[in-house]
Amino acid sequence: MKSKYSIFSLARNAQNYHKDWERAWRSPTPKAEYDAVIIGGGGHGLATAYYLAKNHGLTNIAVVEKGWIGGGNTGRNTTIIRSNYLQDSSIAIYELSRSLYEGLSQDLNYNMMFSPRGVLMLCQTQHELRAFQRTAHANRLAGLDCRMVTPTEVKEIVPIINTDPNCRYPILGAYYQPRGGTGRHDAVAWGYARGADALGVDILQNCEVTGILRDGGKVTGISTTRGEIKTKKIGVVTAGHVSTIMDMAGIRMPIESLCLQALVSEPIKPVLDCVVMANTVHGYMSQSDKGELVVGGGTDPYNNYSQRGSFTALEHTVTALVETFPIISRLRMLRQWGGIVDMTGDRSPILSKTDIEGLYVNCGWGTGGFKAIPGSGFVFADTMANDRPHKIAEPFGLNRFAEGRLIDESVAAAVAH
Amino acid sequence: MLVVTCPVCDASGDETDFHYGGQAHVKRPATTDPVNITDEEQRDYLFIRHNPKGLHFERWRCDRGCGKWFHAARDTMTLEFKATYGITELPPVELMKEAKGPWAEFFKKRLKEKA
Amino acid sequence: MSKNPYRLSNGGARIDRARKVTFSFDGKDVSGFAGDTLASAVLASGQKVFGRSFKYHRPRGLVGLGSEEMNALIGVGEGNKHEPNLRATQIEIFEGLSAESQNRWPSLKYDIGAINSKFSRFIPAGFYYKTFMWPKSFWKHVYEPFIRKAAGLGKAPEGRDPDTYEHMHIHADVIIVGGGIAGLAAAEAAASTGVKVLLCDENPVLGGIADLTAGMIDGECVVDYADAAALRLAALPNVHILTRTTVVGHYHHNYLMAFERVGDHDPAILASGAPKHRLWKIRANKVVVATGALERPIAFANNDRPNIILASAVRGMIGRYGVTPGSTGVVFTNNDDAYLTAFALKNAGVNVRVVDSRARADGALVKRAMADGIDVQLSSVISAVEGTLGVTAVKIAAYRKGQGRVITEKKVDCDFIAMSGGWNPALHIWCHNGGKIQFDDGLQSFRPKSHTDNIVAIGAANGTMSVEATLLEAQGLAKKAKKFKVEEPVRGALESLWFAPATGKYNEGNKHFIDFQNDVTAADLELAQREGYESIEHTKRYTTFGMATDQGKTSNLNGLGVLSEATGKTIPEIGVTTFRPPYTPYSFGSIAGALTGELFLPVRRTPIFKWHTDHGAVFEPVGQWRRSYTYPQASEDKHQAINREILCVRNKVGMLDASTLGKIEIKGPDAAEFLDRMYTNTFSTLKVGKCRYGLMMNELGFLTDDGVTVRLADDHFLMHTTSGGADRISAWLEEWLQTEWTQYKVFVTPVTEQWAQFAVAGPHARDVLSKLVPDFDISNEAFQHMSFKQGHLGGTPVRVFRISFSGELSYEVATPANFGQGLWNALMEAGDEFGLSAYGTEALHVLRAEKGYIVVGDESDGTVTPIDVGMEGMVSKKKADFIGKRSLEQSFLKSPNRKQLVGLLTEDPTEVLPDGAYAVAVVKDKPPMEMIGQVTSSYMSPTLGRSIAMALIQNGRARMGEVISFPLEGGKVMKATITDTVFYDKEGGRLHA
Amino acid sequence: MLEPQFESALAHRATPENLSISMREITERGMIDLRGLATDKKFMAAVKSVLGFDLPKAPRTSSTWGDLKALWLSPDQWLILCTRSKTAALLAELNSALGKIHSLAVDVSDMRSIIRLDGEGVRETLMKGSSLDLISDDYKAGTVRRMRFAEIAALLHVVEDNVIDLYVFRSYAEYSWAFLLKAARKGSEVKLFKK
Ligand SMILES: Cc1cc2nc3c(=O)[nH]c(=O)nc-3n(C[C@H](O)[C@H](O)[C@H](O)COP(=O)(O)OP(=O)(O)OC[C@H]3O[C@@H](n4cnc5c(N)ncnc54)[C@H](O)[C@@H]3O)c2cc1C
Ligand SMILES: NC(=O)c1ccc[n+]([C@@H]2O[C@H](COP(=O)([O-])OP(=O)(O)OC[C@H]3O[C@@H](n4cnc5c(N)ncnc54)[C@H](O)[C@@H]3O)[C@@H](O)[C@H]2O)c1
Ligand SMILES: Cc1cc2nc3c(=O)[nH]c(=O)nc-3n(C[C@H](O)[C@H](O)[C@H](O)COP(=O)(O)O)c2cc1C
Ligand SMILES: [Zn+2]
Repeated sequence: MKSKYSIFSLARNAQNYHKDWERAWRSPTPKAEYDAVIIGGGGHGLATAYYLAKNHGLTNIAVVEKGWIGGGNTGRNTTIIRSNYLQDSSIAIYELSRSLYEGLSQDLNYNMMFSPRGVLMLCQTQHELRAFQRTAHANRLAGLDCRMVTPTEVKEIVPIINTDPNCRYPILGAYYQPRGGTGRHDAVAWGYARGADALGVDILQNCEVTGILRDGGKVTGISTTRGEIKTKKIGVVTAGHVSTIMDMAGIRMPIESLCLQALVSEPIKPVLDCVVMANTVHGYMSQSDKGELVVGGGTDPYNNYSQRGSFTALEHTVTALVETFPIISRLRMLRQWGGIVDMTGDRSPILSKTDIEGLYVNCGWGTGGFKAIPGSGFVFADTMANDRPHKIAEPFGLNRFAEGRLIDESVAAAVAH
Repeated sequence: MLVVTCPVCDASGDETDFHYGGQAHVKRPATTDPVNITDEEQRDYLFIRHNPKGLHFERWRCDRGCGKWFHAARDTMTLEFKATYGITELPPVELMKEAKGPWAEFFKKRLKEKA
Repeated sequence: MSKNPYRLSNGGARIDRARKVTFSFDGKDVSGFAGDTLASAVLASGQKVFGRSFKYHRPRGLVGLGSEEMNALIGVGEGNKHEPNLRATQIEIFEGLSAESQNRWPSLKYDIGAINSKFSRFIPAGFYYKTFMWPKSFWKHVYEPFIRKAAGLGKAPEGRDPDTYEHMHIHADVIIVGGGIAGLAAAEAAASTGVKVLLCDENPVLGGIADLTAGMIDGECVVDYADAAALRLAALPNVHILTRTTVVGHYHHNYLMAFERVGDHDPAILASGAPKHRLWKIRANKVVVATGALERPIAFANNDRPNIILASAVRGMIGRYGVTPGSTGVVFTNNDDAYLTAFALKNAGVNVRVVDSRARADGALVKRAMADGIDVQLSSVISAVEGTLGVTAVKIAAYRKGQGRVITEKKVDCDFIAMSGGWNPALHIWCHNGGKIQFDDGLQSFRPKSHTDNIVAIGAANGTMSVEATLLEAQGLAKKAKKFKVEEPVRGALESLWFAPATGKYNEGNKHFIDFQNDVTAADLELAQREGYESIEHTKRYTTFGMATDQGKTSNLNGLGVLSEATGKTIPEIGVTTFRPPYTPYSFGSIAGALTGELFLPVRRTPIFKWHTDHGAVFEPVGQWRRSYTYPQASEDKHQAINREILCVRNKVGMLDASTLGKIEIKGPDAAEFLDRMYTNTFSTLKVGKCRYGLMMNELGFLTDDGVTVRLADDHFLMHTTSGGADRISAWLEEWLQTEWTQYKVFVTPVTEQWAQFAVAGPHARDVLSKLVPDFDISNEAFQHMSFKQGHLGGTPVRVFRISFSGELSYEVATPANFGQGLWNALMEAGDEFGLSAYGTEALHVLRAEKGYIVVGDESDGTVTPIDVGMEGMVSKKKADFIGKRSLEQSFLKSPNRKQLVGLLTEDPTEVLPDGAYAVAVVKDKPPMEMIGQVTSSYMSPTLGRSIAMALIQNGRARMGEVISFPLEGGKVMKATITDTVFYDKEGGRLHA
Repeated sequence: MLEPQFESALAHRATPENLSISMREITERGMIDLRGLATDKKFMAAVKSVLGFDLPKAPRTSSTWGDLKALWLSPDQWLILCTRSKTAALLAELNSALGKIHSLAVDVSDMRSIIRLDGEGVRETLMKGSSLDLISDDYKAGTVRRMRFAEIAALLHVVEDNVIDLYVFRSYAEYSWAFLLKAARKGSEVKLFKK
């Protein structure tokens, strides 16, 4: 068992200049065989491993990561956490996730800084207003704590916002989730890794999967850059790279990989203490604890694996935000980056068994899956352990695309971040 | 910001002067036989997409130029355009041969037909 | 003592001692000279502390000379003109400039936050991941607010930015990034071939560090060569030079962004109408990276004390501004270049000694120093620094590579340190778009290796540290290389020094800073390793090393060096983090450019827009259009106005500006068959001169658009689309024609904007038109519902469609846009006696709802089929194929439990169901409750004197008469009866009146 | 009232001041959008019989004949320019000449607003909102180019070295005008590669 993190352990270790801290997770050599292997050391993969071990007693398992854990989209997202989606099936998984976030730091004994500072989604056209009113009704009956707020309330919550009624898209109101917010993205990956490792899970970094081994309709293992590994259960959780992995198993996916960008400003003293999303003009912004403004926008339209996006996408977002928050005009962009997001045909995720026995897939979180990490890991672990979809995972099966049973959130005029 | 060149009017400009049209060579089953289409065929037509890391084949429209649709072969890692070709045409043979994974399967038949 | 004790009596190539400039720093006046930077002027005044550090709030002074500065971050200007986090070394002073230091309270000297450094031992890297977890609620309410207040650097400005910004595009055959001798020589070489050359440098003056570089080029010293080259280039017509312009990013296909500070250094320029900043969008055939090299500090105990400055920066302060950091200095180096600083100090009459960590140093410069009698101590390091707000003394200790702690040290008094740990090529631009790099043992640093783009690196940016070789590389851009005669000192080898040991078992009790701005020490990096954050990317994120506003320009390599010694891995094995744009931070304002306020996003105006404004219209955005929502008069509120407009249409006659409706001309032998493919219903059977309402699905089987299409001739149609759909649908038709049904002979021409179009609706509609003496028969018999006529009204050419979206007798009159306002006025006049008034989109929505007409986007939301909204009859059974047909067969779209469109009548007729309210199967006292459908449109109908609504309800059509419940906020439950959707004039008599 | 009342999109805009170039709306021009296949000899001949000259086939070029101009828009689309008052007659002639030939000719005189930009620096002014290399030789007099301008679609016609007509859809006229007022502001001039 790992020594517990606390103010006391900090003080104790300070005595000898922090020379005695142990590793947050081991760096084991791959075993020849595991009971289950998770491909992809992002938030979803690590959470899946953690819950497989914690809730289902599967501890002889490995997370296989081609690079460094959390180096994918989990490490490059704008960390918005909310659950006020429109469709019942979406609400179910995102709210399970959000509520798990509430206690995650304590559960993992790793402060991932869940900050329920509130998420405001602006209504800037009649149509958007009506769409969010509808969402508000649906969410209330589903039991979510959310409400519509007036332009005046918006101004109180976010004093720096432009509420000029004559501006291009005046703010007609906003949809507000007070217990939505942000979290420390890296810490989510590291916390789950440390938690899983403590339960015996092997986290294999710098280990790229190059093939899925099969015997007829069954999986038997994987080949990796660190050798072959036998296993009867494989969970593919590789986001932007899911198509390439599933191709190895001969399964074609309803997925396209696009580049989504984000950027941060230079750090400044606090000016914004909630998350603001302006979907009509395609921009959203929050301020991190370190002080930088964290900004995200839309994707480039074309397939892209380069983790570098087009300047225009970023330019449109910034232009929109300068109009929404005029004071940022004289602030400066510090860094921009991109991530490869896995977009499905209906923009909703896939949590599914496949036609191949022992092969499961968790992907399609696209631009909005950070908020879903705990919930997704929770139900996907259950799905893998019991070889049947967890109730909450069921609507997200691959079969929905042949049945026309799409889960379309764009209906709510909301972007999925 | 990519530079795209239209094979129809030879105008070349920023990607924002063009419109991206998704994967190329997707067959619409109903056009040839509206009656016998399985749910799976319809799913493949609507949702299943080639998503290669590397050489990809796609559709673009010369939005701010001649307004015509065309095909392009582009590398999704370097984002370099390898070729553009007519909207009713197949890619240059050498690119069909270069293609990997699902694209290779797709072009195998076409190459046979050509040969 | 003079006001500027550290201003040397002479020297200072960049300042004009004749022009005195006064500005304020932290409230007190400072005087400098034209050409000074804020850094040089303040340093001259004897002030050493410029700011406080991020985490420990330690006092910090200058380190650099230019954009690499990481400590001296300054706030400039006040109120809505305030700009935080500017580098003192880049701020050019002007009369009246007001500046302030940051991240300290109450003052630089006494900063409360500094207690953090007392606790520093308890708050190593990542400490916050290990604590602040109890009690749970404290993170949000106690810990986080505290951390947030402490963090952050400068403060944001207040209010809207009063200055302007703009973009500019430029295309060049060659762009040269960096105007040092490498860039200058390359520009001349490239220009000589006649191609278009763009040369950008972030500094006000070209030449880079030519003035800090020893040597002679063709008999003149390096800086004179640079100045002359700059003049020659300025005269060439094929060369465009941008100074004060930082190339911030290199993107795909040789697209680059450059940030020009147009007016920052001189308010007069802004006053003349120039933008504050200009963002250059550059498209280049070839990119030349001549971005030079950045000097690195050395990690020694308390190396962050004020007045510990990079050797080249000290040299620059003396040479450029005639300023010295102090009167007694120690040069601490591991390479020859820093000896140039020792000479500069000596020449300026400043006491100087050299501490060199190398055992063997026999370069020409070292020899000269010894010959000149400068005290040079080899095999030595600085093991300790005394002083807090400045340097008072250093301790010097003997050093062997790889040795542990220091035992004996010798104290030497001094008031500043000039350090040089070697030079790192500035690889940012090279790497932004995926350039590969390699480790160079000579430099103990990375240099460019390979790239897939058309890009080269030259000079110091390429790791080429000799002038001669630099000039040679530049000749690569010429057709035939130019020969230069270069003399320069032969340099001895550099010896890496990643960590200068101090006393104490773990060198404890002092800090070796690696990342100054984020307060990351060598110990923090080692801790990250111990805890398993081994990947350099993990180390970076765990310690925030390299994540500050300087992005680790000067510190990253030192970090790698420390990690390499801690882990035994080589530096290349450890690897580097990703270089990302921008090279230095730049303003959001410049990214937005001109597109703020009214230019942010275009507003589309109809020909009647001005009239609407003049008549008090309240607008609503529809796509990019602005449409009149309603026209409140004198005392009316919106609702009264809307009701008046509705009743006016029902009882008299109203007029709506429908110009935004999409209009598309479609012509060709196959036009009819083509329309049959596009619409769910059939158009090949439509008679010439007749109109038909059509529905469009997307391939998923969901409603996307609707509208009335007219057959103008056998092979010629005019299609109307929704206002929002106009552009999308015409592009869509083109797409199908070009990509799927290429055999069709059909032309499609969108003509939306050619026409102003008005709906004249109400019992008196015909009377109004008649008054304008139409030259066509508009009698009910001759001009029936759903038919079309062309002619003149009041002498104005018109197309008239007898169609109705209000359920009243109604004509849509279209006239060429420039006649629109005239005809509108004429109709208003003609209608006066019948009580004609304008109505807006909201009245329109109520009118159509009373008739049960759907609005795509209200009744449908992208997941709704024509069958769901009860239009099965309009989905052809006969046609073999049309867009979306097959998807209707998917099991889920056929499911009996789908939501179907129904009408709703509330139990209490005075109550209006809220838009989007959900009905539930069973009302429970608290959620969750099972939802069975939602309201799509809901209004108080003045016509019927009661509320009406439409809703999509599971299996609704089978539930006519059933009463369903809508639990609302605050526990209230509204009940409503399911009816059909037509609430008014079910027989449709009024249409045909 | 039996006379149609004419009012252009920018009628109420005053002549701008304090600009580095001059700028005005052109209203007296008629426009016909003509669709047909350049490869269809009958079509090309029929059109020539009316216009008196061949439709330009080369991308981005235009041909002129007296007060008639034809601007290339696409291999199967041209914009015919004439005096506004003669548009209806010309359209009628075209249609009768074209008869059953597969084609589509529409009077679009009111669909676009035309802004005439005149003076030293027009190209640079436009380059503040267009990514095209307007100072290059590709944009000699006579050149026609559709482009993205600021946030909208526009059509550009180089009349002379320093004279350019900018065609924008009528509803965007005000936006384009406002953008140009800002871009051409005195004091913000940019000269590219000019000494
Ligand atoms: C710019 C940006 C902003 C975003 N903003 C938000 C937001 O505000 N809120 C929100 O909820 N979501 C947001 N998202 C989405 C969110 O980041 C992702 O949905 C989520 O992180 C996905 O996590 P993951 O574990 O599935 O994928 P990842 O974190 O990408 O992990 C997948 C892992 O698989 C590994 N892998 C790939 N191929 C292989 C292989 N062959 N072998 C082994 N390993 C492999 C990768 O290296 C990677 O580490 C954003 C995304 C981006 C890019
Ligand atoms: N021996 C040594 O240790 C040493 C070290 C450094 C330089 N030198 C000598 O000095 C010469 C330096 O000449 P050089 O021209 O290569 O470098 P330089 O430093 O003289 O010039 C580079 C210029 O590029 C600018 N710049 C950097 N990034 C930029 C960007 N993104 N946008 C705009 N401008 C940018 C810098 O501000 C600088 O003005 C070398 O050839 C060498 O001879 C020697
Ligand atoms: C929420 C968030 C905040 C960030 N803040 C900073 C920051 O303050 N400074 C910084 O240099 N990078 C910051 N980054 C960006 C990272 O440095 C890095 O660019 C990002 O994780 C993508 O990785 P890559 O650039 O190595 O590909 C931040 C990233 C995220 C997701
Ligand atoms: Zn084209």
